[in-house]
Amino acid sequence: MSFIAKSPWILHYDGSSCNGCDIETLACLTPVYDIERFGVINTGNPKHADILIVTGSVNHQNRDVLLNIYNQMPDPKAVIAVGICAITGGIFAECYNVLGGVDKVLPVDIYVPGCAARPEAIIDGIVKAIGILEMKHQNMRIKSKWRLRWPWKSELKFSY
Amino acid sequence: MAMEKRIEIFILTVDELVSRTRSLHDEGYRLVQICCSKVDESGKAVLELDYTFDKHYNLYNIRISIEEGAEIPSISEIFGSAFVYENEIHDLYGVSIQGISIDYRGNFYKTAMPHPFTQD
Amino acid sequence: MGKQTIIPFGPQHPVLPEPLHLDLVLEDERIVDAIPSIGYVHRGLELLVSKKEYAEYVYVAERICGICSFMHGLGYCQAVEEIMEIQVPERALFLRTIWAELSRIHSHLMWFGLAADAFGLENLFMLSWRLRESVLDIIEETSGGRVIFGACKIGGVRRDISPETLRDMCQKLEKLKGHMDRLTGVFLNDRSVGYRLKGIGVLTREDAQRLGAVGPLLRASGVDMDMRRLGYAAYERLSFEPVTENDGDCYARCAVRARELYQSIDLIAQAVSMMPDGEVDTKVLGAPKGECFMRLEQPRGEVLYYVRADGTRYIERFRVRTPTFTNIPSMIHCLKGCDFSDVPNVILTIDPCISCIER
Amino acid sequence: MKKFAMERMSLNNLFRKPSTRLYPDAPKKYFPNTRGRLVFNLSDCTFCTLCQKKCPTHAITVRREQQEWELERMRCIACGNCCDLCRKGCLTMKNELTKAVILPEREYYRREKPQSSGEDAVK
Repeated sequence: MSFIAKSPWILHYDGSSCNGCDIETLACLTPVYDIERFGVINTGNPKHADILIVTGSVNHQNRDVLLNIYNQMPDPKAVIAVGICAITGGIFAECYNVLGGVDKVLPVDIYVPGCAARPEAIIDGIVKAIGILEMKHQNMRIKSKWRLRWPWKSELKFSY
Repeated sequence: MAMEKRIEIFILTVDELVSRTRSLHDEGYRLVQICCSKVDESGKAVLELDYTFDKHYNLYNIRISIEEGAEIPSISEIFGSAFVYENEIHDLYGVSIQGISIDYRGNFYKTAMPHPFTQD
Repeated sequence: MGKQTIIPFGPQHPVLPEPLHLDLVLEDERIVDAIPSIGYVHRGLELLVSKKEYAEYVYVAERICGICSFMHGLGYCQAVEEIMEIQVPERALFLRTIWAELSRIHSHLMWFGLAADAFGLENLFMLSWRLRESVLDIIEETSGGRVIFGACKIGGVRRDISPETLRDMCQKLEKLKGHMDRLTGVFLNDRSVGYRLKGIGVLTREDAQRLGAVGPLLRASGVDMDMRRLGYAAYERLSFEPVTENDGDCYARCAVRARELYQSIDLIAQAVSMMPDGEVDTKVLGAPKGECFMRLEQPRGEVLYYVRADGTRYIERFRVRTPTFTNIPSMIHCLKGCDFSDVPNVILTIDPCISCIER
Repeated sequence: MKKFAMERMSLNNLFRKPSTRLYPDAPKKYFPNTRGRLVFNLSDCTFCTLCQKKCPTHAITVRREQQEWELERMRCIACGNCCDLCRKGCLTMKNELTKAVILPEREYYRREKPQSSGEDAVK
């Protein structure tokens, strides 16, 4: 992570969580943890967001909402699964209406464990996501350069 | 310890439900909740509906038992707040309730399977 | 009279951190009807009782909702103890009372922040959440978790609080009172807050009783009803009067919650001064058999638990009727006749907790 | 009625020191009671499988024949139920943070090589 990194904006979507990780994510934005130090602002609009924070597991009802939000976000984007429910379904994994973790629907970049995830862990996750965003951004730049020079090689994969 | 040591439940038939509810409403009772549960009675699945009322911190319970898929009358004309419970019971248990004041017709809860609480 | 439009509100909305969907029927800018649809958070927790043993289900019950987590654990434990006729040690009852009141303070401070955010004063949002952090520190120090307490178990509590910590806690809460004076002073006296709250979303006393409202929503309409009067845990030995206001508008609900903050601190001080010595848990043997209803007063109002057990290690039926669920009819009633720009305000003053509603 | 409540409060905040905890630079001190991270001590374990049975999320797997104890960290909700129940005291709740990860890993302990017990296997 460099000092001239862009300020990533986050979008928070609450899956079927118990509100625990939810209010901890909000607590990150308040003076005591103050994630705006890293240039992070909570936004309500998916088109403005770089990082999607999902708390809680995915169920049949909100799967489409989640996909909808994710597809609206511009590239490069990162997804953070906050809390045990968002990672594996946790204590609700056996419920009939729960599909499981977020990674069943979206490609998750960072897993933040904890029940409820502590704000320090969430800050850790967001800082890591900023690094990943930067790498994805560089990949995109290299890709577009290659595409100009060797259009037939445009499907070359760059992994981070 | 709390007051509600042993619970008293008055078992009624479906026909008596509306008249008893009306008399409770006139006495100044408040509807606390409607709860449905599925029990096995000698090998046959029966749905038990518990109507809980409260007056001066004392609970008054009514229980009716019905078979799966039976029809019962709504009490949302008497207690305006009953419609949320009745819609919930309709969606989760598949009980058809006649004459709910705000009827969602099965769109209140959206679940993966219809009537999940009746499945084993 | 303009033509009617339907505006969808949610599930992902900047004001609501939780997914609630409302179809608002508007005539020009005035709301004529609101149709809520829920199910975004529905997990089917009540069916989990058949998969977890009754002693382990406490951890599930605590996760019905992260904000009132201790209360849900407490209610479930009390219901099972009632069926099994377990005598909980005195000290455990007082500790439960202290944790219950701490969670009320943290929930109300959180509500103040969210409400301030809804009517556009982000400054106040930040300030109330800063105060809330100091309460969360007390909670973490005593119970071990920040929002999920994990302190309650069947037969007592899982950990004791040492006398020094209790004394410390009282001093910290006394200090917090000074900060809260300033915060609630802004909410109750500031002109711009008053413009957003006074006379908005009025719920009269009759309507509140007819629609089955509970908690601060009901008490703001002048009805004196508080389930703590039932005397569960140690409440029968503490003296308190339910807070009531008469106007029934958003401002009255705000005032009720502001005064309940002080009441909770007072109750904690009383409980600490009367705290007996002794054990904090009893051994639980066997399995529950029977059924019972248990009612508690959550930060959001009356909650009812129904437990039916058949003598095995798995409970047959567990039902929880949460306060927000029974406040939905009142919320719809309040929304009718409001301006569209007041919608977030009115929704937040009932203090909705969506994961409580849908379980 | 108090006048200028908001203005007075804003001025107060202008002159008080910030309440921000500079987290990554200044690590947070946790309370001794804090339930943070489940720690397993292999040396006393008898592989009685009690922790596996009583775990509400089925995060622990014990194989007595192979003398293996496995924790799926991404399922553990840090409730501390296993710590209360363990008769040998092998399970403790440490007051430290569970860090965010990019790849979820299983933690895997085996009796044969006690000196390098923390051998991790990527799921």
